[in-house]
Formats: sequence, C-alpha cells, structure tokens
Amino acid sequence: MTLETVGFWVVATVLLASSLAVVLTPNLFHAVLYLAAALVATAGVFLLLEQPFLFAVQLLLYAGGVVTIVVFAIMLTERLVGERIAQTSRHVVNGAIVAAAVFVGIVGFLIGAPLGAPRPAGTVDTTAAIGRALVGPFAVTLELLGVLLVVALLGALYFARSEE
Amino acid sequence: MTLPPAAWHAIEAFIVLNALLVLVAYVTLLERKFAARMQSRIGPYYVGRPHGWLQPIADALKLMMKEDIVPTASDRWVYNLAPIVFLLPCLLIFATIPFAPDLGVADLNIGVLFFLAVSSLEIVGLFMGGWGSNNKYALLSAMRAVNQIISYDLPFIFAALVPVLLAGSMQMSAIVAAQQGLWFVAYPVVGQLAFLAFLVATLAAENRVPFDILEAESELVAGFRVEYSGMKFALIQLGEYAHMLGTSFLGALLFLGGWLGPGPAALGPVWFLTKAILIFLVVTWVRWSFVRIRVDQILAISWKLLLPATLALLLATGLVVAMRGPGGA
Amino acid sequence: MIGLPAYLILGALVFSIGLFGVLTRRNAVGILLGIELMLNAVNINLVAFARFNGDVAGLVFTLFTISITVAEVAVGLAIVIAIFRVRRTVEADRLDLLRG
Amino acid sequence: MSAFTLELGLGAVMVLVFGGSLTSRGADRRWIAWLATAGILTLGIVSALVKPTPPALSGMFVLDGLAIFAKRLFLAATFIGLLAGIGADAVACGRRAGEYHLLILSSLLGMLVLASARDLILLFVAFELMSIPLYVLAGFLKGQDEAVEAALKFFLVGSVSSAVMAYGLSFVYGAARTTDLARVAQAFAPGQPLLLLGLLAVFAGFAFKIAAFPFHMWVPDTYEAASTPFVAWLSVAPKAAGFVALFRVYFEGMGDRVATWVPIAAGLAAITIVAGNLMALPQQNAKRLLAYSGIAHIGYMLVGFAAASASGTAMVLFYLVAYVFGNMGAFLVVEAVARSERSEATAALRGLAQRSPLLALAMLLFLLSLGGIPFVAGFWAKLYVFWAAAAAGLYWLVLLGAVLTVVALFYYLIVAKRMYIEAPDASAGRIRLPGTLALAVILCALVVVGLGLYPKPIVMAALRVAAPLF
Repeated sequence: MTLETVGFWVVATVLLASSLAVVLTPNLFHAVLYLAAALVATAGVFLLLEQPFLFAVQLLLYAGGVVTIVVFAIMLTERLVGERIAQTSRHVVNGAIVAAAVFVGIVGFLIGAPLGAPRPAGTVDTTAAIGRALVGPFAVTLELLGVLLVVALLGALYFARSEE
Repeated sequence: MTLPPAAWHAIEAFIVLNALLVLVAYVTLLERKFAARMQSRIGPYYVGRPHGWLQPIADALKLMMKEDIVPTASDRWVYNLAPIVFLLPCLLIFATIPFAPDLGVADLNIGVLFFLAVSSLEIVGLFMGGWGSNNKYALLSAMRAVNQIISYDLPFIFAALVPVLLAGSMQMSAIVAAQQGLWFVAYPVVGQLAFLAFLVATLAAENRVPFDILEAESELVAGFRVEYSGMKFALIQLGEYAHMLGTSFLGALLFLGGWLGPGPAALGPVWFLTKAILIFLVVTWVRWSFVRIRVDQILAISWKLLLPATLALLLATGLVVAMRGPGGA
Repeated sequence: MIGLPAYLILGALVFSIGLFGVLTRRNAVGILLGIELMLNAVNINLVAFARFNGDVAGLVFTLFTISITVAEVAVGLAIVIAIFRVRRTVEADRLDLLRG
Repeated sequence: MSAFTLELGLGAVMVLVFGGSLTSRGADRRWIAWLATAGILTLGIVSALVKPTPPALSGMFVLDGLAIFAKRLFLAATFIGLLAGIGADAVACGRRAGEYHLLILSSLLGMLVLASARDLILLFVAFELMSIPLYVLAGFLKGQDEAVEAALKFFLVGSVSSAVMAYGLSFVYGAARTTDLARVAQAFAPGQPLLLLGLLAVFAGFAFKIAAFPFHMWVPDTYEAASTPFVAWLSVAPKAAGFVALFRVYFEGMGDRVATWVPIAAGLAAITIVAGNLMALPQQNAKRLLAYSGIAHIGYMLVGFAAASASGTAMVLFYLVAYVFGNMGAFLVVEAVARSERSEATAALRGLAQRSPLLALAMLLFLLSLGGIPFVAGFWAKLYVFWAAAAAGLYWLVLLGAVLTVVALFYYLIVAKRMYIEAPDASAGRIRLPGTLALAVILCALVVVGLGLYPKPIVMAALRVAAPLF
C-alpha cells in the first residue's frame, strides 16, 4: 500500500461517513458541521489528485464560505423562532430506493466505460495553467461569472434587508 | 541516515510546532509586559523573578489543573470538540511559512492562498463553541463573529494579494526573494496603503480591539468562550495567539521582507522574528490605545471603505505591474 | 494505485447520498445541504477527469461550479430568511399555500 | 460589428440602469423602467442589423443564424414584458425598480450568451446567470407569503436540476476530454457510455428549465405568486433559451447520431402533453390555467425536438415565436383584468366582451392561437410541428398530440365562453388599462394575427437557420 492508497481510503471513508451524517442526523446544526467535514474531505480528494490550488479554493469558498453562510442562516432563523429546529425526514424508504437506483444506474454506465487509462504524470504547475486558461480562452466566461456574482449579491441583499 | 521524505517532514513539523507553542506562550507574556508599560504598571513580576519569566509556564500549569466544566444544557459533542477544531487551523497556517530560505515545513507554490484558506476554517471552531455552549452571550458572540469575518475576509485577502501581484508569485519564499531590493512596504504608494489595509483587516480578522465586539467584556462577558474553563479555555487562547502570531509572520513576509536584513544569512530567522514581533506589538499597541467601536460602524468600515479601497488598490497594483512589464522588480 | 473509476464511484456515492437528502429532508436548509453534496460530487468528478485526462479545462470548470454554488447558496439562504420573516417555518411540506 | 455587439450593448444598458437607480431617490421610479425598455428596444433594432460572424473565443462563442434568431426573439419578448410592466404599480416602478430591471436584464444577458454558447463551461455559467435572477424575481413581492414560498420552491427545484445538469456535464467533459461542444459531438461514438450518461443527466436538467412534465412542479406556484408582467416573460423567454441550448447540445454536429435522443424526447413529449392538458382542465385561476397549458405547449415543442431533423428544429423555432406572443398576450390580458378586478380567477373574465370588447377580442385571438385554430399563429405552429414529426415517422405521437389538442380547446373555449356568453358581474365596470399595457397587448395580437395570415417569412427564416445544425 502506497501513501496515496492509504490517503484515498482515509479520505473516502471520512467523506462518505460525513455525507451520510449530513442527510441522516436530526440536528440541523450538526448536519452543517458534518457538511463542513465532508467539504474538507473533498478538499483532501483534490490534494490526492495533486491540485493544491483547488484544495485551497475549496477550503476558502466552500468550507469557509458556504458553511459560514449556512450557519449564519440557521442562527438567525432559530433566533427568530426562539427554539431549536429539529429536522425530520419523510419518505425515507422511497428516497433510499431512488438514490440507490440512481447509484446503480451510474455504476452500470461506469462498468461499460473504457476507464483503464493510467494516470498520466502530473504537470508541474497546474496553478499557473489554470490562471492562464482563466484569462485566456475562458476570459469571457470569467466576466460572465462576475456578472453572476454581482447579481446574486443583489438578489441576496434584496431578500435579506427588511423594509417594512 | 536514509529516512523517507515523509518522515523528515513529520519530524520537521514536530519541531516547528513545539517551537511555536513556546513562542506563543511567551508572546502572551510580551503582550502583558507591553500593556503594563503603556499603563505605567510593571506587569507579571513574581513568578520567575525579576521579570516574570516563568509566568506563561505557571499559567499553563494552572489552566491544566483547573476543573473542566461542561454546562449541562450544552451540545456536549460540539462543545467538547470546538477548542480542537478552533486550534487546528491556527496551527496549520504555520505549515507554509518558511522561517528562512529552506527552513520550514512546506514552501508550497500556493503558500499565501493556503494560509488564507486554512485560516478561514478557524470560524468553524468558533461557532461550534458559540453554539455548543448553549449560552446567550456565546451565541450572540458567534453571530457577531460571522458578520465580522465575512466582512473582513475580503479586504484581508485583497490586501495580502497586493504583494503577491508585485512579486508575481504566491510562494512565500519567492515573495521574500522579490523584496531583495525593496521591501514591499516601501513600494511607492501601493505598498504603504496595502500594508495599512492589511493591518486594519488583521485587527478585524483577529477580533482585536477596536474590532473586538465579539468578546466585548462589558456586554458579552467573554464572548463565545464564556463557558469554557481549564484546558479547553487554554486551547482556545492558544489558538487565538497562534493565529495572531501567524498573521504577524505573514505580514512580515509579505511587506517587511521576511528574513532579509543586514548581516550574515544565518541572522535571517532573527530578523524575521523581530519583524513579526514588531507587527504583533503594533496590534497590541492599538489594542491598549483605542476604544471598541459599534457593530454597524465595523460593518460600514469594511463594506464602504476598506473593501472598495483594497479592490481599487489591487487594480492599481495590477496596472503598476502591467506597466513595469513582466519579470522586472 | 487508485484509478479513475474509484474516484468516479466515490463521486457517484456522494451524489446519491446528496440526492437522498434532497428527497427526504423536510427542512429547506436540509435540502440545501443535500444539494451541496451533489455539487460536491460534480467537483470530484471534474477534478478526477481533469487529472486523468491531463487537461486544464476541468479544473477551470471546477472553479466555476464552486463559485456559482456559493452564489446560489447565498441567494437561497436569503430566501429562507425572507420566508422566516413572514411564515416562521422552513419545513418544505408546511409550505402549502399554493397547491394543485 | 463584433460577435458581442448585443451582449456589450446589454451590458451598457445594465450600467445605465444601475447608475440611474443609484443616483435617484423616491418612490416613483417609472423612468428607470422607461430607460430599460428603451434600451431593449434599441438593442432589438440593432439585432435586426446583426449578421452572422465566424466563431469567436476559439469556437466557444458562435453567432450563427440560430443564435441571431433566438436573440431577436428574446429581445422581443423582453421588450414586451418590460413595456407591460411600466404601468404596473409597485413592482416595476416602485422603490425597487432598479433591482427589478437589473435582474431581468442580467437574466436576459444569460439568455443571449446561452444562445451563442458552444462550450460546456460557458453554457453552464450562462444557464446559471439566466436562472439565479429568476429565483429572486419570483419572490420579488417579498412581503407576501405565497411569493416567497414560490421563490423557495423554484429555487430548490432549480438548484437540484442545476446540480444534476452539472453532474451530467462533468461526465460529458470526462468522456469527450474537451468542453468544446463541436468536439463533444465528434467524441460521441459507440462505446462511450459515459458520454451517454452525461447527456442523459444534462437532459434532465434541461427538462426542468423548460418545465417538461415530471420537472414542472415549480411552474404553477411560481406563476400564480409572482407579478404578472414578469410571469408573462418568465413563461416564454427562459423556455425559448432552454430550447435553443437544447438544440446546440444535442443536435449540433451530431450527424446521424441524433437518433439516440428520439425515444427519450418522444416519451417526454408524450407525457408532458398529456399531463399538462389534463391538469389544466380543472383550473379556476387564470394564471394557473395558463401555467399548465404552457406545460402542454412545451410538450408540443418537444414533439418537434423528437423529430430530430432540420425541419423539426425549424418548426420548434416557429412554434416558439407563436408561443412567445400568444402566451405573453394571454398573460397580459389576465394582468389587465386583474388590475381592475383584483382577481386572477377565470371568473373575473366574465362578460369581458361587454366591458372591454377590444381586450376580449385580443384574448380570444390568443386563446385561439394557443388552441391551434386556423388563421392565427398557433395553428401553423402545431401543424408544422406535427408535420415534421410525421415526416420522422412518429405517427403515434402526432395522433396523441392531435387528440389532446381537442382537450385543450375545451378549456380554452370555456374561458372564451366566460368572456363572450356569460353576463358580467353587476359590480364590474369597464376596464381601463394603461397605455403601455394596451400597446403590449396590441403588439402581441398583431404578431399572432400576422403570423396566422402570412407565416412564410418566419418559417423560411427558421428553416434557414436550422439547416446548418444537421
């Protein structure tokens, strides 16, 4: 077993366990914490795939950003209600069946796919390559993303401010 | 000796970590002494006479032996884990800081980004503590913290990116190397402004006075850690100071030329430490000189002043770099 | 050595778990967390493909999906807070003013 | 002219609106609405002059006939939607007029780019840019329970579908080793199950955006709760954009492999037609009725998609034009009545012929067009779509569609009966409507009649732009 194999199994276990906990725990706040764990584990996957830049972005935006916003929303809403929100699930059996069917379906497609290609040697510096792609061929897409972020900010502000 | 590289890294990390813990302990003593001087007091004196040299050790021992209290109504699991989750990123940020050329755990090529990313995780531990305590003050403090950290993350990142742009690299050692001729703090106009913004954002991101509304003793007792005692309290305290120290190191690296200085290369770490302590002392100086400001003022400063200003600064830096042409310093 | 299929199956598992959360949660925030998991699976897929294909476009794609997700979450939680102001509930199946 | 003329122009309009809303205070901001409308009108005129250009951005961004056709349609729909909104009270002209128009314009920007995107990443970002403002706009009346609730539903379903779509795109990228759609088509050879999986998942995402049957649940709620001029626009423009993107992804450069999609699209078309029409039958709220009938129309368009041929695509484009004007017109009449009656029930339309003969006539035209009666636009649209499907051998689908068209006529004619045969309520007086709204309704009616009498130019244009896809 190489270090990479060990790392993969550790990260995969953490990721799957915390993902399951996200959808199963009755406590909403705990669910968010598990999500944070799952997101950090995903960052670990990126590290295993030798993408330190995406590792950092994942931590910064997802674990630092998304989790913070969600926690903030939970705190705010619970304070408005004045009680702890228990979260319940419904149609658990049906949901499990559908999710399992989707998984089996995906795996069915994967089995037939030619995926045996070995991992090519890592390029030296993907960070620079990403940067060049962002301001090169994907420059217009990046600009569009900028508009999208501004619009999302505008929309979030519109809802969050109270005028009445 | 032929150890695998991973083992070397582990040993290196172990040494850095322990040196760090000692350093953090003594930084608290430094702060107390410094504060005392500002107020014409003496500060810690008796333990380790004449100047309280053993005070941090005594403090640590005291905290370790204190009773560990867990509030009955707390979310036990979250409450107990919070100090560790809080401390971990605060220590991890040191992983990419080189203390001299080739002296550090890992000099990643995304060093600065790694620092910013990992330190953004600190908040998770913070609101775990605030939430888990099931205490009104703690929760309020955690909410304020979220507010403040969301607001000041961006200016902090933008300010830190100015040296990155000037150096053309996110690698810490490359940034220092680029300051060979001129420290970035001395870089005309953009350097000083960025350093100033960096300092202000640091104060806010570290929840230091005048931005310490989340632990505001007079309103929230001690903020999110109000319920913590004993070793857990010590861990949180350790985390805070480690983070503060880490940010000081980052500031010294980004703006003050890191280990560059007169004298032989072996003096590098000394220079570096001196500069970092200097930044730390500036922050402490602000802490003991200013009053706390209101929540809305804090947010207004960030969104209406600091954020646009740092963004404009970043743009200006981009222009400077573009006009200077690639490669030159 | 861990091959591409292992990463893809990991992604598929996370995606299915997220889908399960979306289907079963009653609370709007809970559903949102499930969606986050699904998008996380997308990122795992993209990075794994990019790495094994030796191509940078997938990494750029990941950056875009991550940023878009954050924007989406911000909008979604703002809606949740707005709905709380008027209704005091975020249970998806108590939201039944509009029906049929 | 560069390939980005329209997008840049729209960006300029957005900056103007943004700057305008920053500099002015006060509760009456009608002039912002005028500004935005005038901007879109100008862009519409400019779009008439735009000529196809070679692909820009190393092939990511194409301005071919299809893109130009679609962009003109989006601009026309947005122009009418904004024009109709000017008279509206609080939403489009009140204190938040700046936000309202910026959101609509940015969604439009997403559509414009979407019509030209030939790169998976650009496509995804454009799709999200189109969708996110819609979530906000759906809940724009945030003081009302129903509006925010509808926004939440719309948002949740929309985000799930985005996630599914992104998951599909990740497989498409992985199997094709590129994000360039032109090269994806080349990679789509037998023995690429991952590409098939990816395109299937992407299809599910599209089905949501165009509101095909099992993915439609957000539609009636959102339509009922949001402000009507916005809904009129929402019911057509994003759908049209979804279809254009659908053609891009599934047809462009696929050659004879398009046949893969026929069974899926045909099945989806069939259930969408059946479900949409049957669910429309019992509706008492005019907006919900139009929502479900709109779902059925998506089904008819999917019939043309299932034909998977140049003529099928062209006929869907023609159908889109007819649907855009017919459906918007119907919504706007409902809005006009609702403004004077404060009710969106179909009962409010009672005796409309006596209270406002012109409005009733316009509504009748729109209903006939939606129902597919000869000499209005909808007739040719349905006929052509069925024609193309028959040419592709999908006789059962044509038969099914024809049968359910009769069902649809039933509920359209009930509304007509209310307007023309039933007597008005005693309390109901004449309907007065603002000039801008009247103008919007008249424009829609003119197009519907014009296309019904002389459909040839649009049909020829649609055929011309659809041909290069195959």
